[in-house]
Formats: sequence, C-alpha cells, structure tokens
Amino acid sequence: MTDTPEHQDENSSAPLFAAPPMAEQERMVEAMLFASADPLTVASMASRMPHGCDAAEAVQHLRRRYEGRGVQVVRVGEAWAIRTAGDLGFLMQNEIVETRKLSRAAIETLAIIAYHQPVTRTEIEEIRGVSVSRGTLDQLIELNWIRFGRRRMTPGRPVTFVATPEFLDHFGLESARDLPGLAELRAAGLLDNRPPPGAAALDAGEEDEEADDQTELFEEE
Amino acid sequence: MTDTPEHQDENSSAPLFAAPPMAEQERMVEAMLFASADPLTVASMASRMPHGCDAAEAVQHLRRRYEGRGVQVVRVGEAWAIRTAGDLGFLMQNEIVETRKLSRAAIETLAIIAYHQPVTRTEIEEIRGVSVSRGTLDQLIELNWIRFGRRRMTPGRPVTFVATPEFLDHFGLESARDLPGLAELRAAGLLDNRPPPGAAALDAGEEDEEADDQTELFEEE
Amino acid sequence: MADPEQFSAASTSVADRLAAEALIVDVDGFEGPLDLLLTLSRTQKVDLRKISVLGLAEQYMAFINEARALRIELAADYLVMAAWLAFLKSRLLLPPDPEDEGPSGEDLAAHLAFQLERLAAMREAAAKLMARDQIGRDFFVRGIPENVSRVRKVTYEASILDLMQAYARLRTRDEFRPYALDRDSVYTLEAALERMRGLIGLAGDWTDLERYLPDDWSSDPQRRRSATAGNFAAALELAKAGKVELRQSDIFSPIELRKAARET
Repeated sequence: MTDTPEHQDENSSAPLFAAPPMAEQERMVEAMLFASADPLTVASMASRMPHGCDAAEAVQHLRRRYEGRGVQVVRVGEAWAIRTAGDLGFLMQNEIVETRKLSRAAIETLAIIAYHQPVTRTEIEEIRGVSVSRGTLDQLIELNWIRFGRRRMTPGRPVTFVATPEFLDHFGLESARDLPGLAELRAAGLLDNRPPPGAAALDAGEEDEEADDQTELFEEE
Repeated sequence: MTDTPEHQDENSSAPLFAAPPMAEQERMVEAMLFASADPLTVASMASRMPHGCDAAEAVQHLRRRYEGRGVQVVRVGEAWAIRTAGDLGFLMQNEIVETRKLSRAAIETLAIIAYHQPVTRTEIEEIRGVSVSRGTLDQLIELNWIRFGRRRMTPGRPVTFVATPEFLDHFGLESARDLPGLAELRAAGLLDNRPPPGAAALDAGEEDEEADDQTELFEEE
Repeated sequence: MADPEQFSAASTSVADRLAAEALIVDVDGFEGPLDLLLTLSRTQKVDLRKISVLGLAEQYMAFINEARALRIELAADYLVMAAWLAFLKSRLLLPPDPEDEGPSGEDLAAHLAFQLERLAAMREAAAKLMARDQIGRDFFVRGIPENVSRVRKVTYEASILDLMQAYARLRTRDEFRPYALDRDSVYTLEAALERMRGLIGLAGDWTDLERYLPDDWSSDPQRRRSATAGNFAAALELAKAGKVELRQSDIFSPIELRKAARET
C-alpha cells in the first residue's frame, strides 16, 4: 500500500495511499515496455507496479497514444510489446539480423503446425506426403517458433507440436487466430482432419494406423 | 503520413520539395532511436533518412513530445538515445520479499546489545559464553538494528555496538530503557527457573546440548 | 460410375506428355509423390476441386514409365504411389464389386483431391506467412533493452518476546534447569493469571496464546496440557476483565491475544 511512486505528487489530488493516476500508470507501462525486447504480460507488469494499478487499462491508453507513431504498442498472444512501425523498416538496415534461410520443408512444416496445431508428426507427414526429417523440426524448435504440445490421448500417446508466442512475435501476429487466410481455410474444410476413406475397414494388422486415423476423427484440430 | 521516401528520389537536389513532412521525420527518428543498440548521432540518422530531412529538428520535436513521459529522449555526448525516465527506475527491478526467522545467535546477540549498550564484542562473548561470529554482527548491522558506537577508552580501544532507532521502531519501543529489566522479566515469569542443585556443573562443555534444548523450547513454530 | 472426364484424360495431350518429361529431369526437386502429383495437376489448369483424378493418375504413370525408360532411379514411395494409382484407376473404371467392402473409387479419388488441395493451401499459407513483415527484417525490437534485476529482499522477523526470552535465557543460564519434574504437574489458573498479567503489557501486538506458556511447562506433554488449559482460562478471565482482546481466525487455529486498548 505504501510503496506508491515518489514522484507523482505534483498534480495528484488523489488521496495519499490510492493508486497513482492513470496518466502515471501509463508512464510506468510505457517505461517497462520500452525497456524490454520481449513481450510482457499484463500480470508481469502489474507485479512491478504499485498496488491498485490497472496495467491492462494503462496498456490500452498507451496503445492508442502510439497509433500512427514510429513505434507501436502491439499485442503478442497474451502479452504486449513495442515494435517499430512496419513501414519504417528501410531505416533500420543496420539493425537487420541475418537469419539462416529456411528450407522449403521447414517453411511448410512451420505453416502446417501453425494452422493445424496441435498436430502430430504423422499428421504433418500426411499433409506433406513425405516424412518429416528430424532436422526440420529441430531447426524450428531451435528458432523457438514451435514447441512440444500435449500428448494425444490416443494409443501410442503421440506428442504434438504447437506454435510459440515467439512465432507470433516474429510474424507480427496478435494471436494464432490472425494467421493469414485462416478463416477461409477453415471454411473450405482444409483444416479438418479427414481420414482416408475405408481407414476403419482396414482392420487386421493395421492397429497402429487405425489408431492414428481415429485420432484425427476425434480431435477437433 | 505514409508518403514513402522512394517517391522523391528524382529531385533530391531540391530538398525543399522532396522532404517528407516533419511529423513523418519525427516518426523515423523515433523508430531509429528505439531500435538502435547504440545512441545515434544526428548525422548518422540523417544518413539513413530520405534526402532533405532535418534530423536535428526532428529529434528536438521528438524530445519535446516525450517530455514528462515514461521514457525520455536524452543526449548522450554527441548522440541521442531513448532512456527510461529517472523516476521510474524502480520498475526495472522485481522485488521478491522473503521472511525468515532470525537465528538464535543473532537474537541473543541483539538482546545483549540492546540491554547492555554500548557493549564490546568481548563483552557480548562473555555474556553468551560463546564467540560471536562476524557474520552475526554483520547481519544485524545490515538489518540496521545495531551500529558501531564509540570506542572504549580502554587498552586496545575496542569498538562498541549500540542499538539503532530502527531497532526501537521494529520492536515498538520508545527507548532502550523501556526494555523490561531482569526483575520484571522474572516477575513476568520469563525467569522463573529455580536454580537446580549443582547447576554450576552444567557450565563448561555443554554449550551445544543446552543450545539444542533451548532451541526446542523457544523456537517452535 | 461412368466418369465423363475419363475420355479426355485417357488421351493425354502431347503437350502434357512433354511437360511431364520435362519434370523427370528434375525428379530430385520433388518432395515426394504428393508434391509431384500436385505439380502434375497444375497442367490440367482447373480448380483443384474439379481435377480429374483419373487423368492425374495417368499423367503420373506416364511420368513413372518415362523415368524408367530413362533408367532414372526412383525412390520407393514414388513406385508405391504408382501402384496405388493403378489400383485407384481400376476402381474408377470397373463397375463396383458388390462383394467388396472397401471404399469406392470415388471416395478414394475424392480423398486424393482433398489431399492435393490441402497441400496446395498449406503452401499458399506458408507463402503468405513468409511474406508478412518479420521481426528483425521489417520491424524491430528495442535496441537497448534494460534488464529487470531480480532483487531478493529478505526480511528477518523477530518479536520483542523473542528478544526478551533470549535475554532471559542468557541471564539465567547458570541457574537454568532444562528439565524439572514438579510433584504436581498442574498449572493453576491463579499461576497463569499472575504470569500473564505481567506479560501482556510487554507484547504489543497480537501474540499466539501458546507463546505465553511458561518455559519449563512446554516440553512435557502432561505439563504442557495443564499449562495450556490454565493459560486459556486465564486469557478468558483477562478478556472478561477487559484487560485483553482475544481472536481466533478459524476453528483450531491459534488463539491470539493482545492488550486491550485502554484509551477507547
């Protein structure tokens, strides 16, 4: 209660122990977001602010304040960050980080994981029609763009892959729902897990495959 | 706002016509100062900006815009940088508070200092019957509960320890004189042990055992 | 069952054949049979949903035959796909066998078309994704991030009762008797009252009733029980007299007492 910031006394008519005025809270959020290269959650900001502050509201104020400016307050999953405006990239030649060029396999695998998450390796292979090399997934994990998700509660309990907040951050996406064309793909049924016809009929020695197919049946993408 | 710099390459010899509006130049400076790992000079910013821009003026506009905000545009030698406002430094640390019980050695040492101040280390050891570790005294000094008093005007001029106002404050005492005396402690039942026959025998080598017993008695919970 | 597309597909045009042959040279450039099929399907120049799977099957087998003629090594999965397509083709062309429980040729063909469409869609999505503004290329993070330092602040807790007890312990060390069994292990209300009266003024804030137990009464379970009862009764007496306030946050939680505020 008593750890209110020392410097808000000038024009604060608020009682001594109340939360700082919203303008002051906005300054705090501004300072924290500027100081961090990684997105910050509202909770982590709130934990550093004096009691009674509303970090979520302060972020909204701040976001509006930076509309149209050279830097922007952007949402990244559950967190917030400040990033330079996309149209000013040409000024930042010195800051460009050269990244290893991704192989076509890696790019496709990444897209499949992002759009189909959580998705098993078998499913990725079925979509691409080829086996996924270990190196491809390793590379994406190393880039911190994908991570292991929950295991499927199906025979074999296969591990799944999901996209990370860093992936969202890298591609400037607020959430996985904002993936380009997601709604159209879903409407066209292209994100459905459609089992090959007759999968259930192939009974005898094919226990494993059947299990995988059923996974697809029951897990809504 | 969005006139891109490419459009004005042709007549760059006539900067007056070509330069983007000042608001746009301000955005550029803002983005560069945000993203750069080092402070930037006006010259280096100007070299990245489209022809005809006035980086120096744009910085001044930006500096004014950030006045009173959570971050500031500050001059660093010949260059410019964005920095957290000085009064918000407290946000740059995450404080975790842990409460621990003071050790028995520390509380005994503290008690002796409080009752006998000013007291030398030798005297403390005499009363406790064991040597006082440097760490114990350091801890109490760090807690701001004791401090060095005057040196004794005796051979060796040993340093003395006294209790601080913070000590009184923590224990809710107006002055060290308010500490109950031995007689009062006895009256209050804190000293109600009747001397057992042959108690003197328990003196020398039994520090440890005795210590254990007393620990159990006093430091439960 | 009659597939109207089968006629056009059966007579694969010369141009298609040439295109297919051109692909053979690049066989290593394909990421598996599905990728090859997708590429072949482009030659049909129709929406993938309206693709002639039969025609596609023939294109694929023409490709495989051509590759064999040129003695190009093909990976096993290309041949497996060729066999499967041959099977699919026979299913599409022959009248359905009522004895056969397996999926119909149309179902299999529809699934293949779905797989191709899905792969094409994912490729397009991947391209759109990579075309987005990317961090470190089009937009940028803070160049001079400040580290948030984690400060571990330890506060030590000690009450004045701890302090006094420590001192008392020291001053009476010589006369200290760690364990004394009295004849009667009964701690009377009177004794408790007298002791507590002296103590309540010393501890300023809420203090657990247990802390008022006399030292030598707390180790022996029997004596401890008696002293606890005596203490409790004494606390009630003192509360009744308005000398102390009592509180207990919950059933079986510690009972705490403090000196009553005299001013009010």
